[in-house]
Amino acid sequence: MNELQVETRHVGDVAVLYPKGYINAHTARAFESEIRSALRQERFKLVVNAVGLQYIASAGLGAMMGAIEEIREHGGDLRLCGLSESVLHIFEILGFHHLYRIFPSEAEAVASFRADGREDS
Amino acid sequence: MNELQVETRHVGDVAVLYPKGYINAHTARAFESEIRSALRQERFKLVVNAVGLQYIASAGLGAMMGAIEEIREHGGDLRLCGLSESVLHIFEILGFHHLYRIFPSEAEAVASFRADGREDS
Amino acid sequence: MRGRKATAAKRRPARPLIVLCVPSETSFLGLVRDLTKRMAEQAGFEDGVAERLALAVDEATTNVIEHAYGGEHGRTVEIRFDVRGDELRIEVVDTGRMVDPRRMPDVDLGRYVTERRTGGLGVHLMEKIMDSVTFRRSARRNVCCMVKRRTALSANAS
Amino acid sequence: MRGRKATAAKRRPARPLIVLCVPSETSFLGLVRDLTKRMAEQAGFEDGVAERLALAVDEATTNVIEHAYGGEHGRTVEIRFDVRGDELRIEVVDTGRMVDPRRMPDVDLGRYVTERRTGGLGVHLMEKIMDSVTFRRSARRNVCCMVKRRTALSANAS
Ligand SMILES: Nc1ncnc2c1ncn2[C@@H]1O[C@H](COP(=O)(O)OP(=O)(O)O)[C@@H](O)[C@H]1O
Ligand SMILES: Nc1ncnc2c1ncn2[C@@H]1O[C@H](COP(=O)(O)OP(=O)(O)O)[C@@H](O)[C@H]1O
Repeated sequence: MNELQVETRHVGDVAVLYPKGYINAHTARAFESEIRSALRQERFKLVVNAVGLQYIASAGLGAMMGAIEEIREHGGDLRLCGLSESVLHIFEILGFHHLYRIFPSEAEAVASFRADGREDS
Repeated sequence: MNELQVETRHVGDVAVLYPKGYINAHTARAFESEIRSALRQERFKLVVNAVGLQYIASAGLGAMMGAIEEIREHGGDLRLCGLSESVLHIFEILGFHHLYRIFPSEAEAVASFRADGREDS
Repeated sequence: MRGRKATAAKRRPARPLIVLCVPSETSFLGLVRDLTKRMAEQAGFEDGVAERLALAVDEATTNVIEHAYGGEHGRTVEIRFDVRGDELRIEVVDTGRMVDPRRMPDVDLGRYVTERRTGGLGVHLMEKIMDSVTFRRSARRNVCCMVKRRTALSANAS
Repeated sequence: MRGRKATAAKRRPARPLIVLCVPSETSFLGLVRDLTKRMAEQAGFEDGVAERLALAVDEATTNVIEHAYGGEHGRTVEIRFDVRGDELRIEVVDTGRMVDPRRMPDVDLGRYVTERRTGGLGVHLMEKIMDSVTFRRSARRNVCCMVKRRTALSANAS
Protein backbone atom coordinates (compact mmCIF):
# COMPACT_ATOMS: atom_id res chain seq x y z
CA MET A 1 0.00 0.00 0.00
CA ASN A 2 1.57 3.20 -1.17
CA GLU A 3 -0.01 5.63 1.29
CA LEU A 4 2.35 8.57 1.47
CA GLN A 5 6.05 9.18 1.21
CA VAL A 6 7.42 12.69 1.32
CA GLU A 7 10.93 13.51 0.17
CA THR A 8 12.61 16.87 0.25
CA ARG A 9 15.26 18.10 -2.16
CA HIS A 10 17.11 21.38 -1.85
CA VAL A 11 17.45 23.59 -4.91
CA GLY A 12 19.59 26.48 -3.74
CA ASP A 13 17.74 27.93 -0.79
CA VAL A 14 14.41 26.49 -1.92
CA ALA A 15 13.16 23.27 -0.32
CA VAL A 16 11.12 21.20 -2.77
CA LEU A 17 8.79 18.64 -1.17
CA TYR A 18 7.62 15.63 -3.15
CA PRO A 19 4.57 14.00 -1.61
CA LYS A 20 4.06 10.61 -3.27
CA GLY A 21 0.73 8.87 -2.67
CA TYR A 22 -2.26 10.56 -1.11
CA ILE A 23 -2.77 13.04 1.72
CA ASN A 24 -5.83 12.49 3.87
CA ALA A 25 -6.53 12.45 7.60
CA HIS A 26 -4.47 9.26 7.86
CA THR A 27 -1.33 10.56 6.18
CA ALA A 28 -1.55 14.33 6.71
CA ARG A 29 0.75 14.16 9.72
CA ALA A 30 3.63 12.83 7.63
CA PHE A 31 3.14 15.71 5.20
CA GLU A 32 2.91 18.25 8.00
CA SER A 33 6.05 16.97 9.73
CA GLU A 34 8.02 17.27 6.49
CA ILE A 35 6.93 20.91 6.25
CA ARG A 36 7.79 21.41 9.94
CA SER A 37 11.21 19.93 9.48
CA ALA A 38 11.96 22.43 6.70
CA LEU A 39 10.89 25.28 9.00
CA ARG A 40 13.07 23.94 11.82
CA GLN A 41 16.00 24.16 9.41
CA GLU A 42 14.95 27.76 8.81
CA ARG A 43 13.99 27.04 5.26
CA PHE A 44 11.02 29.22 4.47
CA LYS A 45 10.99 29.03 0.69
CA LEU A 46 9.00 25.90 0.02
CA VAL A 47 7.72 24.33 -3.16
CA VAL A 48 5.34 21.39 -3.01
CA ASN A 49 5.81 19.46 -6.23
CA ALA A 50 2.55 17.51 -6.38
CA VAL A 51 3.40 15.47 -9.44
CA GLY A 52 3.23 12.24 -7.39
CA LEU A 53 0.15 13.30 -5.45
CA GLN A 54 -2.90 11.17 -6.18
CA TYR A 55 -5.25 13.32 -4.14
CA ILE A 56 -5.41 15.63 -1.16
CA ALA A 57 -8.20 15.91 1.39
CA SER A 58 -8.92 18.82 3.71
CA ALA A 59 -6.56 17.44 6.36
CA GLY A 60 -3.69 18.02 3.94
CA LEU A 61 -4.86 21.50 3.04
CA GLY A 62 -5.17 22.23 6.75
CA ALA A 63 -1.53 21.21 7.21
CA MET A 64 -0.52 23.84 4.66
CA MET A 65 -2.79 26.47 6.20
CA GLY A 66 -1.29 25.72 9.59
CA ALA A 67 2.21 26.57 8.42
CA ILE A 68 1.66 29.37 5.93
CA GLU A 69 1.54 32.16 8.51
CA GLU A 70 4.90 31.28 10.03
CA ILE A 71 6.39 30.83 6.57
CA ARG A 72 5.26 34.20 5.31
CA GLU A 73 6.24 35.98 8.53
CA HIS A 74 9.77 34.80 7.81
CA GLY A 75 9.62 36.30 4.33
CA GLY A 76 9.11 32.92 2.73
CA ASP A 77 6.26 31.29 0.90
CA LEU A 78 4.75 27.92 0.08
CA ARG A 79 4.15 27.49 -3.64
CA LEU A 80 2.91 24.57 -5.67
CA CYS A 81 3.53 22.88 -8.97
CA GLY A 82 2.67 19.67 -10.76
CA LEU A 83 -0.95 19.64 -9.62
CA SER A 84 -3.10 17.11 -11.43
CA GLU A 85 -6.30 18.39 -12.95
CA SER A 86 -8.36 16.93 -10.12
CA VAL A 87 -6.14 18.34 -7.35
CA LEU A 88 -6.16 21.74 -9.06
CA HIS A 89 -9.94 21.50 -9.21
CA ILE A 90 -10.10 21.06 -5.42
CA PHE A 91 -7.90 24.13 -4.95
CA GLU A 92 -10.23 26.08 -7.17
CA ILE A 93 -13.37 24.84 -5.44
CA LEU A 94 -11.93 26.16 -2.17
CA GLY A 95 -10.53 29.36 -3.65
CA PHE A 96 -7.08 28.20 -2.58
CA HIS A 97 -5.63 29.29 -5.90
CA HIS A 98 -6.01 32.82 -4.49
CA LEU A 99 -4.06 31.90 -1.36
CA TYR A 100 -1.24 29.94 -2.97
CA ARG A 101 0.75 30.58 -6.10
CA ILE A 102 0.55 27.60 -8.41
CA PHE A 103 3.02 26.96 -11.23
CA PRO A 104 2.93 24.48 -14.07
CA SER A 105 6.52 23.29 -13.55
CA GLU A 106 8.94 22.92 -10.67
CA ALA A 107 11.49 25.08 -12.51
CA GLU A 108 9.03 27.95 -12.67
CA ALA A 109 8.01 27.53 -9.03
CA VAL A 110 11.66 27.53 -7.89
CA ALA A 111 12.56 30.45 -10.19
CA SER A 112 9.67 32.50 -8.80
CA PHE A 113 11.56 32.76 -5.51
CA ARG A 114 14.65 34.11 -7.33
CA ALA A 115 12.47 36.72 -8.97
CA ASP A 116 11.26 37.71 -5.47
CA GLY A 117 14.86 38.07 -4.43
CA ARG A 118 15.63 40.43 -7.29
CA GLU A 119 12.62 42.56 -6.45
CA ASP A 120 13.81 42.75 -2.82
CA SER A 121 17.36 43.85 -3.67
CA MET B 1 -16.40 1.16 -16.63
CA ASN B 2 -14.39 -0.98 -18.98
CA GLU B 3 -16.02 -4.36 -18.32
CA LEU B 4 -15.36 -6.43 -21.44
CA GLN B 5 -14.97 -5.81 -25.12
CA VAL B 6 -14.05 -8.65 -27.44
CA GLU B 7 -12.76 -8.04 -30.93
CA THR B 8 -11.84 -10.64 -33.51
CA ARG B 9 -9.24 -10.28 -36.22
CA HIS B 10 -8.57 -12.84 -38.93
CA VAL B 11 -4.99 -13.85 -39.66
CA GLY B 12 -5.27 -16.19 -42.61
CA ASP B 13 -7.64 -18.93 -41.48
CA VAL B 14 -6.96 -18.26 -37.81
CA ALA B 15 -9.40 -16.14 -35.81
CA VAL B 16 -7.66 -14.15 -33.09
CA LEU B 17 -9.91 -12.97 -30.25
CA TYR B 18 -8.91 -9.97 -28.15
CA PRO B 19 -10.81 -9.84 -24.87
CA LYS B 20 -10.24 -6.41 -23.31
CA GLY B 21 -11.27 -5.97 -19.68
CA TYR B 22 -12.21 -8.84 -17.42
CA ILE B 23 -14.17 -12.06 -17.83
CA ASN B 24 -16.34 -13.07 -14.91
CA ALA B 25 -19.91 -14.32 -14.50
CA HIS B 26 -21.15 -10.89 -15.59
CA THR B 27 -19.19 -10.67 -18.83
CA ALA B 28 -18.58 -14.33 -19.74
CA ARG B 29 -21.54 -14.37 -22.11
CA ALA B 30 -19.97 -11.71 -24.34
CA PHE B 31 -16.79 -13.78 -24.50
CA GLU B 32 -18.71 -16.97 -25.20
CA SER B 33 -20.76 -15.38 -27.97
CA GLU B 34 -17.62 -14.14 -29.70
CA ILE B 35 -16.28 -17.72 -29.67
CA ARG B 36 -19.66 -19.00 -30.90
CA SER B 37 -19.72 -16.50 -33.73
CA ALA B 38 -16.33 -17.76 -34.95
CA LEU B 39 -17.65 -21.32 -34.89
CA ARG B 40 -20.78 -20.30 -36.83
CA GLN B 41 -18.45 -18.93 -39.51
CA GLU B 42 -16.79 -22.36 -39.48
CA ARG B 43 -13.60 -20.94 -38.10
CA PHE B 44 -12.17 -23.57 -35.81
CA LYS B 45 -8.63 -22.30 -35.47
CA LEU B 46 -8.88 -19.86 -32.60
CA VAL B 47 -6.30 -17.88 -30.72
CA VAL B 48 -7.28 -15.95 -27.61
CA ASN B 49 -4.80 -13.10 -27.28
CA ALA B 50 -5.19 -12.24 -23.60
CA VAL B 51 -2.88 -9.25 -23.60
CA GLY B 52 -5.80 -6.96 -22.68
CA LEU B 53 -7.29 -9.38 -20.17
CA GLN B 54 -7.17 -8.12 -16.59
CA TYR B 55 -8.45 -11.36 -15.12
CA ILE B 56 -10.61 -14.37 -15.85
CA ALA B 57 -12.93 -16.18 -13.44
CA SER B 58 -14.26 -19.71 -13.76
CA ALA B 59 -17.23 -18.52 -15.82
CA GLY B 60 -14.79 -17.52 -18.55
CA LEU B 61 -12.88 -20.77 -18.33
CA GLY B 62 -16.21 -22.59 -18.54
CA ALA B 63 -16.99 -20.72 -21.76
CA MET B 64 -13.78 -22.09 -23.28
CA MET B 65 -14.45 -25.59 -21.96
CA GLY B 66 -17.93 -25.48 -23.45
CA ALA B 67 -16.59 -24.88 -26.94
CA ILE B 68 -13.37 -26.88 -27.03
CA GLU B 69 -15.02 -30.21 -27.90
CA GLU B 70 -16.77 -28.86 -30.99
CA ILE B 71 -13.63 -26.99 -32.01
CA ARG B 72 -11.39 -30.05 -31.81
CA GLU B 73 -13.95 -32.32 -33.50
CA HIS B 74 -13.65 -30.01 -36.48
CA GLY B 75 -9.90 -30.40 -36.51
CA GLY B 76 -9.37 -27.01 -34.92
CA ASP B 77 -8.08 -25.83 -31.60
CA LEU B 78 -8.28 -22.95 -29.15
CA ARG B 79 -4.84 -21.66 -28.18
CA LEU B 80 -3.76 -18.79 -26.00
CA CYS B 81 -1.13 -16.09 -25.87
CA GLY B 82 -0.37 -12.89 -24.01
CA LEU B 83 -1.42 -14.26 -20.62
CA SER B 84 -0.40 -12.06 -17.71
CA GLU B 85 1.49 -13.74 -14.91
CA SER B 86 -1.62 -13.85 -12.73
CA VAL B 87 -3.87 -15.27 -15.46
CA LEU B 88 -1.24 -17.89 -16.28
CA HIS B 89 -1.10 -18.74 -12.60
CA ILE B 90 -4.85 -19.47 -12.60
CA PHE B 91 -4.42 -21.75 -15.61
CA GLU B 92 -1.67 -23.58 -13.78
CA ILE B 93 -3.66 -23.87 -10.54
CA LEU B 94 -6.40 -25.60 -12.54
CA GLY B 95 -4.07 -27.68 -14.68
CA PHE B 96 -5.48 -25.91 -17.72
CA HIS B 97 -2.00 -25.52 -19.17
CA HIS B 98 -2.31 -29.26 -19.91
CA LEU B 99 -5.59 -28.75 -21.75
CA TYR B 100 -4.67 -25.67 -23.77
CA ARG B 101 -1.53 -24.75 -25.64
CA ILE B 102 -0.21 -21.45 -24.40
CA PHE B 103 2.25 -19.30 -26.37
CA PRO B 104 4.24 -16.24 -25.37
CA SER B 105 3.33 -14.26 -28.49
CA GLU B 106 0.44 -14.05 -30.92
CA ALA B 107 2.79 -14.73 -33.84
CA GLU B 108 3.84 -18.04 -32.28
CA ALA B 109 0.25 -19.00 -31.47
CA VAL B 110 -0.89 -18.27 -35.03
CA ALA B 111 2.17 -19.99 -36.55
CA SER B 112 1.48 -23.12 -34.48
CA PHE B 113 -1.61 -23.75 -36.63
CA ARG B 114 0.49 -23.55 -39.81
CA ALA B 115 2.87 -26.09 -38.34
CA ASP B 116 -0.16 -28.37 -37.73
CA GLY B 117 -1.11 -27.97 -41.38
CA ARG B 118 2.32 -29.05 -42.56
CA GLU B 119 2.20 -32.12 -40.38
CA ASP B 120 -1.18 -33.04 -41.84
CA SER B 121 -0.07 -32.76 -45.48
CA MET C 1 -38.36 -20.38 0.50
CA ARG C 2 -41.46 -18.14 0.60
CA GLY C 3 -41.05 -15.14 2.90
CA ARG C 4 -43.88 -13.53 4.83
CA LYS C 5 -45.49 -10.55 3.19
CA ALA C 6 -43.59 -8.08 5.33
CA THR C 7 -40.31 -9.58 4.22
CA ALA C 8 -41.30 -9.55 0.59
CA ALA C 9 -42.41 -5.94 0.87
CA LYS C 10 -39.19 -5.01 2.59
CA ARG C 11 -37.20 -6.75 -0.06
CA ARG C 12 -38.85 -4.95 -2.99
CA PRO C 13 -37.07 -1.58 -2.80
CA ALA C 14 -33.72 -3.36 -2.54
CA ARG C 15 -32.22 -0.24 -1.00
CA PRO C 16 -29.66 0.83 -0.20
CA LEU C 17 -27.82 -0.82 -3.01
CA ILE C 18 -24.44 -1.09 -1.38
CA VAL C 19 -23.41 -0.91 2.25
CA LEU C 20 -19.86 -0.72 3.51
CA CYS C 21 -18.96 -0.87 7.19
CA VAL C 22 -15.47 -0.01 8.34
CA PRO C 23 -13.92 0.54 11.76
CA SER C 24 -13.44 4.11 12.94
CA GLU C 25 -9.79 4.28 11.93
CA THR C 26 -8.27 6.64 9.43
CA SER C 27 -6.30 3.75 7.94
CA PHE C 28 -9.52 2.70 6.20
CA LEU C 29 -10.15 6.07 4.55
CA GLY C 30 -8.22 5.04 1.45
CA LEU C 31 -10.39 1.96 1.04
CA VAL C 32 -13.58 3.99 1.56
CA ARG C 33 -12.39 6.41 -1.06
CA ASP C 34 -11.53 3.72 -3.60
CA LEU C 35 -14.89 1.99 -3.17
CA THR C 36 -16.76 5.29 -3.48
CA LYS C 37 -14.96 6.20 -6.67
CA ARG C 38 -15.69 2.74 -8.08
CA MET C 39 -19.37 3.02 -7.11
CA ALA C 40 -19.70 6.49 -8.61
CA GLU C 41 -18.16 5.33 -11.87
CA GLN C 42 -20.46 2.33 -11.95
CA ALA C 43 -23.37 4.70 -11.36
CA GLY C 44 -22.36 6.56 -14.50
CA PHE C 45 -20.52 9.59 -13.14
CA GLU C 46 -17.54 10.71 -15.15
CA ASP C 47 -14.06 10.30 -13.76
CA GLY C 48 -13.52 13.78 -12.36
CA VAL C 49 -16.89 13.85 -10.61
CA ALA C 50 -16.36 10.34 -9.22
CA GLU C 51 -13.02 11.54 -7.86
CA ARG C 52 -14.70 14.45 -6.05
CA LEU C 53 -17.55 12.30 -4.74
CA ALA C 54 -14.88 10.08 -3.23
CA LEU C 55 -13.33 13.12 -1.58
CA ALA C 56 -16.69 14.20 -0.11
CA VAL C 57 -17.18 10.73 1.40
CA ASP C 58 -13.60 10.75 2.68
CA GLU C 59 -14.34 14.06 4.44
CA ALA C 60 -17.62 12.86 5.92
CA THR C 61 -15.98 9.66 7.16
CA THR C 62 -13.05 11.59 8.60
CA ASN C 63 -15.47 13.81 10.52
CA VAL C 64 -17.28 10.82 11.96
CA ILE C 65 -13.99 9.31 13.12
CA GLU C 66 -12.64 12.55 14.56
CA HIS C 67 -15.75 14.29 15.86
CA ALA C 68 -18.63 11.84 16.32
CA TYR C 69 -16.35 9.14 17.77
CA GLY C 70 -13.74 11.58 19.10
CA GLY C 71 -10.92 9.45 17.72
CA GLU C 72 -12.06 6.28 19.48
CA HIS C 73 -11.07 3.16 17.52
CA GLY C 74 -13.18 0.04 17.05
CA ARG C 75 -16.47 1.86 16.45
CA THR C 76 -18.20 1.37 13.13
CA VAL C 77 -18.76 3.79 10.28
CA GLU C 78 -21.45 2.69 7.87
CA ILE C 79 -21.59 4.06 4.35
CA ARG C 80 -24.68 3.44 2.25
CA PHE C 81 -24.82 3.99 -1.48
CA ASP C 82 -28.12 4.20 -3.25
CA VAL C 83 -28.68 4.93 -6.92
CA ARG C 84 -32.16 6.19 -7.78
CA GLY C 85 -32.47 7.14 -11.39
CA ASP C 86 -29.73 9.63 -12.10
CA GLU C 87 -29.27 10.46 -8.43
CA LEU C 88 -26.60 8.95 -6.21
CA ARG C 89 -27.43 9.19 -2.53
CA ILE C 90 -24.66 8.43 -0.07
CA GLU C 91 -25.28 8.21 3.65
CA VAL C 92 -22.52 8.13 6.23
CA VAL C 93 -23.91 6.75 9.47
CA ASP C 94 -22.45 6.58 12.97
CA THR C 95 -23.60 5.82 16.51
CA GLY C 96 -21.44 8.47 18.13
CA ARG C 97 -21.92 11.93 19.56
CA MET C 98 -24.75 13.92 18.11
CA VAL C 99 -23.74 16.53 15.59
CA ASP C 100 -24.24 20.03 16.91
CA PRO C 101 -25.39 22.02 13.91
CA ARG C 102 -24.21 25.25 15.52
CA ARG C 103 -20.67 23.95 15.41
CA MET C 104 -20.97 23.26 11.71
CA PRO C 105 -18.96 26.06 10.22
CA ASP C 106 -19.94 28.54 7.60
CA VAL C 107 -16.69 28.93 5.75
CA ASP C 108 -15.66 32.37 4.60
CA LEU C 109 -12.39 32.21 2.78
CA GLY C 110 -11.48 35.79 3.73
CA ARG C 111 -11.84 34.93 7.39
CA TYR C 112 -10.01 31.73 6.66
CA VAL C 113 -6.85 33.57 5.74
CA THR C 114 -7.02 36.33 8.31
CA GLU C 115 -7.83 33.95 11.15
CA ARG C 116 -5.34 31.35 9.92
CA ARG C 117 -7.75 28.53 10.57
CA THR C 118 -6.75 25.01 9.70
CA GLY C 119 -10.13 23.34 10.13
CA GLY C 120 -13.64 23.79 8.85
CA LEU C 121 -12.74 22.88 5.30
CA GLY C 122 -14.24 19.40 5.26
CA VAL C 123 -17.91 20.30 5.48
CA HIS C 124 -17.33 23.20 3.10
CA LEU C 125 -15.81 20.83 0.52
CA MET C 126 -18.67 18.36 0.94
CA GLU C 127 -21.16 21.15 0.27
CA LYS C 128 -19.25 22.43 -2.73
CA ILE C 129 -19.02 18.96 -4.24
CA MET C 130 -22.51 17.59 -3.58
CA ASP C 131 -25.88 18.90 -4.70
CA SER C 132 -27.05 18.60 -1.11
CA VAL C 133 -25.60 17.69 2.29
CA THR C 134 -27.89 17.21 5.27
CA PHE C 135 -27.37 15.91 8.79
CA ARG C 136 -30.08 14.16 10.73
CA ARG C 137 -30.38 12.11 13.90
CA SER C 138 -32.54 9.00 13.78
CA ALA C 139 -32.72 5.95 16.01
CA ARG C 140 -29.64 7.09 17.96
CA ARG C 141 -27.65 7.28 14.80
CA ASN C 142 -26.22 10.31 13.04
CA VAL C 143 -26.85 10.28 9.33
CA CYS C 144 -24.98 12.54 6.98
CA CYS C 145 -26.85 12.35 3.70
CA MET C 146 -25.17 13.54 0.52
CA VAL C 147 -26.89 13.64 -2.84
CA LYS C 148 -25.42 14.15 -6.27
CA ARG C 149 -27.34 14.19 -9.54
CA ARG C 150 -25.83 13.01 -12.76
CA THR C 151 -26.61 15.92 -15.05
CA ALA C 152 -24.58 18.25 -17.23
CA LEU C 153 -25.59 21.03 -14.85
CA SER C 154 -24.38 19.37 -11.67
CA ALA C 155 -21.21 18.30 -13.45
CA ASN C 156 -20.46 22.00 -13.91
CA ALA C 157 -21.48 22.87 -10.38
CA SER C 158 -18.79 20.76 -8.76
CA MET D 1 -21.70 8.04 25.82
CA ARG D 2 -21.11 5.06 28.11
CA GLY D 3 -22.58 1.82 26.77
CA ARG D 4 -23.93 -1.01 28.85
CA LYS D 5 -21.51 -3.80 29.65
CA ALA D 6 -22.91 -6.08 26.98
CA THR D 7 -22.38 -3.42 24.37
CA ALA D 8 -18.87 -2.71 25.55
CA ALA D 9 -18.05 -6.41 25.52
CA LYS D 10 -19.51 -6.79 22.08
CA ARG D 11 -17.54 -3.83 20.89
CA ARG D 12 -14.18 -5.09 22.14
CA PRO D 13 -13.43 -7.65 19.45
CA ALA D 14 -14.31 -5.07 16.76
CA ARG D 15 -15.06 -7.88 14.33
CA PRO D 16 -15.59 -8.30 11.51
CA LEU D 17 -13.40 -5.47 10.41
CA ILE D 18 -15.08 -4.70 7.14
CA VAL D 19 -18.51 -5.61 5.84
CA LEU D 20 -19.71 -5.09 2.30
CA CYS D 21 -23.29 -5.74 1.21
CA VAL D 22 -24.18 -5.83 -2.46
CA PRO D 23 -27.31 -6.85 -4.34
CA SER D 24 -27.39 -10.30 -5.91
CA GLU D 25 -26.41 -9.09 -9.37
CA THR D 26 -23.35 -10.07 -11.32
CA SER D 27 -22.82 -6.42 -12.26
CA PHE D 28 -21.41 -5.91 -8.76
CA LEU D 29 -18.83 -8.69 -9.01
CA GLY D 30 -16.21 -6.28 -10.32
CA LEU D 31 -16.69 -4.01 -7.33
CA VAL D 32 -16.55 -6.95 -4.91
CA ARG D 33 -13.36 -8.04 -6.55
CA ASP D 34 -11.74 -4.61 -6.39
CA LEU D 35 -12.59 -4.16 -2.73
CA THR D 36 -11.30 -7.63 -1.86
CA LYS D 37 -8.01 -7.01 -3.61
CA ARG D 38 -7.67 -3.67 -1.82
CA MET D 39 -8.46 -5.31 1.53
CA ALA D 40 -6.00 -8.12 0.96
CA GLU D 41 -3.25 -5.68 0.06
CA GLN D 42 -4.01 -3.59 3.13
CA ALA D 43 -3.84 -6.79 5.19
CA GLY D 44 -0.29 -7.28 3.90
CA PHE D 45 -0.73 -9.89 1.17
CA GLU D 46 1.47 -9.45 -1.84
CA ASP D 47 -0.05 -8.44 -5.13
CA GLY D 48 -0.37 -11.86 -6.74
CA VAL D 49 -1.95 -13.43 -3.69
CA ALA D 50 -4.33 -10.46 -3.28
CA GLU D 51 -5.35 -10.96 -6.91
CA ARG D 52 -6.17 -14.62 -6.28
CA LEU D 53 -8.00 -13.89 -3.03
CA ALA D 54 -10.16 -11.50 -5.05
CA LEU D 55 -10.84 -14.31 -7.52
CA ALA D 56 -11.88 -16.69 -4.74
CA VAL D 57 -14.34 -14.12 -3.38
CA ASP D 58 -15.61 -13.44 -6.90
CA GLU D 59 -16.30 -17.18 -7.29
CA ALA D 60 -18.01 -17.49 -3.91
CA THR D 61 -20.19 -14.44 -4.65
CA THR D 62 -21.02 -15.76 -8.10
CA ASN D 63 -22.14 -19.04 -6.57
CA VAL D 64 -24.39 -17.27 -4.09
CA ILE D 65 -26.00 -15.25 -6.90
CA GLU D 66 -26.41 -18.23 -9.22
CA HIS D 67 -27.09 -21.10 -6.85
CA ALA D 68 -28.23 -19.87 -3.42
CA TYR D 69 -30.44 -17.14 -4.94
CA GLY D 70 -31.04 -18.98 -8.22
CA GLY D 71 -30.38 -15.82 -10.21
CA GLU D 72 -33.00 -13.76 -8.35
CA HIS D 73 -32.08 -10.07 -8.24
CA GLY D 74 -32.51 -7.71 -5.31
CA ARG D 75 -31.37 -10.16 -2.65
CA THR D 76 -28.30 -9.28 -0.60
CA VAL D 77 -24.86 -10.82 -0.54
CA GLU D 78 -22.84 -9.92 2.52
CA ILE D 79 -19.08 -10.19 2.51
CA ARG D 80 -17.20 -9.94 5.79
CA PHE D 81 -13.47 -9.40 6.04
CA ASP D 82 -11.66 -10.08 9.26
CA VAL D 83 -7.93 -9.85 9.85
CA ARG D 84 -6.69 -11.79 12.87
CA GLY D 85 -2.94 -11.67 13.16
CA ASP D 86 -1.57 -12.94 9.88
CA GLU D 87 -4.83 -14.62 8.94
CA LEU D 88 -7.44 -13.09 6.67
CA ARG D 89 -10.89 -14.61 7.11
CA ILE D 90 -13.50 -13.82 4.51
CA GLU D 91 -17.12 -14.88 4.91
CA VAL D 92 -19.65 -14.72 2.11
CA VAL D 93 -23.12 -14.82 3.59
CA ASP D 94 -26.54 -15.24 1.98
CA THR D 95 -30.13 -15.91 3.03
CA GLY D 96 -30.92 -18.14 0.07
CA ARG D 97 -31.23 -21.85 -0.58
CA MET D 98 -29.21 -24.09 1.67
CA VAL D 99 -26.06 -25.43 0.13
CA ASP D 100 -26.28 -29.14 -0.49
CA PRO D 101 -22.81 -30.41 0.27
CA ARG D 102 -23.38 -33.47 -1.91
CA ARG D 103 -23.72 -31.20 -4.90
CA MET D 104 -20.39 -29.63 -4.14
CA PRO D 105 -18.17 -31.14 -6.76
CA ASP D 106 -14.92 -32.95 -6.35
CA VAL D 107 -13.08 -31.81 -9.40
CA ASP D 108 -10.97 -34.33 -11.26
CA LEU D 109 -9.30 -32.67 -14.20
CA GLY D 110 -9.11 -35.91 -16.14
CA ARG D 111 -12.87 -36.35 -15.87
CA TYR D 112 -13.16 -32.68 -16.65
CA VAL D 113 -11.74 -33.14 -20.12
CA THR D 114 -13.37 -36.44 -20.98
CA GLU D 115 -16.78 -35.32 -19.72
CA ARG D 116 -16.42 -31.85 -21.24
CA ARG D 117 -17.87 -30.23 -18.17
CA THR D 118 -18.15 -26.47 -18.03
CA GLY D 119 -19.01 -26.07 -14.35
CA GLY D 120 -17.59 -27.14 -11.03
CA LEU D 121 -14.51 -24.99 -11.39
CA GLY D 122 -15.49 -22.25 -8.97
CA VAL D 123 -15.38 -24.22 -5.74
CA HIS D 124 -12.26 -26.00 -6.96
CA LEU D 125 -10.52 -22.65 -7.53
CA MET D 126 -11.60 -21.37 -4.12
CA GLU D 127 -10.10 -24.45 -2.49
CA LYS D 128 -6.88 -24.18 -4.44
CA ILE D 129 -6.47 -20.51 -3.57
CA MET D 130 -7.46 -20.49 0.10
CA ASP D 131 -5.96 -22.37 3.03
CA SER D 132 -9.46 -23.48 3.97
CA VAL D 133 -12.99 -23.21 2.59
CA THR D 134 -15.95 -24.29 4.70
CA PHE D 135 -19.70 -23.99 4.31
CA ARG D 136 -22.05 -23.76 7.26
CA ARG D 137 -25.67 -22.89 7.88
CA SER D 138 -26.44 -20.68 10.85
CA ALA D 139 -29.50 -18.58 11.72
CA ARG D 140 -31.05 -19.29 8.33
CA ARG D 141 -28.01 -17.94 6.61
CA ASN D 142 -25.44 -19.75 4.52
CA VAL D 143 -21.89 -18.84 5.39
CA CYS D 144 -19.01 -19.67 3.13
CA CYS D 145 -15.90 -19.11 5.21
CA MET D 146 -12.54 -18.78 3.50
CA VAL D 147 -9.27 -18.40 5.35
CA LYS D 148 -5.86 -17.45 4.05
CA ARG D 149 -2.70 -17.12 6.10
CA ARG D 150 0.00 -14.67 5.23
CA THR D 151 3.08 -16.90 5.29
CA ALA D 152 5.82 -17.78 2.87
CA LEU D 153 4.42 -21.31 2.85
CA SER D 154 0.86 -20.37 1.92
CA ALA D 155 2.17 -17.93 -0.64
CA ASN D 156 3.75 -20.90 -2.41
CA ALA D 157 0.70 -23.07 -2.00
CA SER D 158 -1.59 -20.79 -3.97
N1 LIG E 1 -19.79 14.02 11.90
C1 LIG E 1 -19.65 15.03 12.78
N2 LIG E 1 -20.03 14.87 14.06
C2 LIG E 1 -19.88 15.87 14.93
N3 LIG E 1 -19.39 17.09 14.63
C3 LIG E 1 -18.99 17.33 13.38
C4 LIG E 1 -19.10 16.32 12.38
N4 LIG E 1 -18.65 16.82 11.22
C5 LIG E 1 -18.26 18.08 11.49
N5 LIG E 1 -18.46 18.40 12.78
C6 LIG E 1 -18.18 19.72 13.42
O1 LIG E 1 -17.99 20.67 12.37
C7 LIG E 1 -16.68 21.25 12.43
C8 LIG E 1 -16.13 21.49 11.03
O2 LIG E 1 -15.87 20.26 10.37
P1 LIG E 1 -14.95 20.24 9.11
O3 LIG E 1 -15.47 21.27 8.14
O4 LIG E 1 -14.87 18.88 8.58
O5 LIG E 1 -13.53 20.74 9.61
P2 LIG E 1 -12.57 20.05 10.69
O6 LIG E 1 -13.03 18.64 10.85
O7 LIG E 1 -11.24 20.14 10.05
O8 LIG E 1 -12.71 20.87 11.93
C9 LIG E 1 -15.86 20.26 13.23
O9 LIG E 1 -14.76 20.89 13.86
C10 LIG E 1 -16.89 19.71 14.20
O10 LIG E 1 -17.05 20.56 15.31
N1 LIG F 1 -23.33 -20.91 -2.62
C1 LIG F 1 -23.87 -22.05 -3.12
N2 LIG F 1 -25.14 -22.37 -2.81
C2 LIG F 1 -25.70 -23.50 -3.29
N3 LIG F 1 -25.04 -24.38 -4.10
C3 LIG F 1 -23.78 -24.11 -4.46
C4 LIG F 1 -23.12 -22.94 -3.97
N4 LIG F 1 -21.87 -22.94 -4.47
C5 LIG F 1 -21.77 -24.04 -5.22
N5 LIG F 1 -22.89 -24.77 -5.21
C6 LIG F 1 -23.12 -26.06 -5.90
O1 LIG F 1 -21.85 -26.59 -6.28
C7 LIG F 1 -21.75 -26.74 -7.71
C8 LIG F 1 -20.36 -26.39 -8.19
O2 LIG F 1 -20.09 -25.01 -8.02
P1 LIG F 1 -18.90 -24.37 -8.82
O3 LIG F 1 -17.68 -25.16 -8.54
O4 LIG F 1 -18.81 -22.95 -8.46
O5 LIG F 1 -19.26 -24.54 -10.35
P2 LIG F 1 -20.50 -23.94 -11.14
O6 LIG F 1 -21.07 -22.86 -10.31
O7 LIG F 1 -19.89 -23.44 -12.40
O8 LIG F 1 -21.43 -25.09 -11.35
C9 LIG F 1 -22.81 -25.84 -8.27
O9 LIG F 1 -23.24 -26.25 -9.53
C10 LIG F 1 -23.89 -25.89 -7.20
O10 LIG F 1 -24.69 -27.03 -7.37
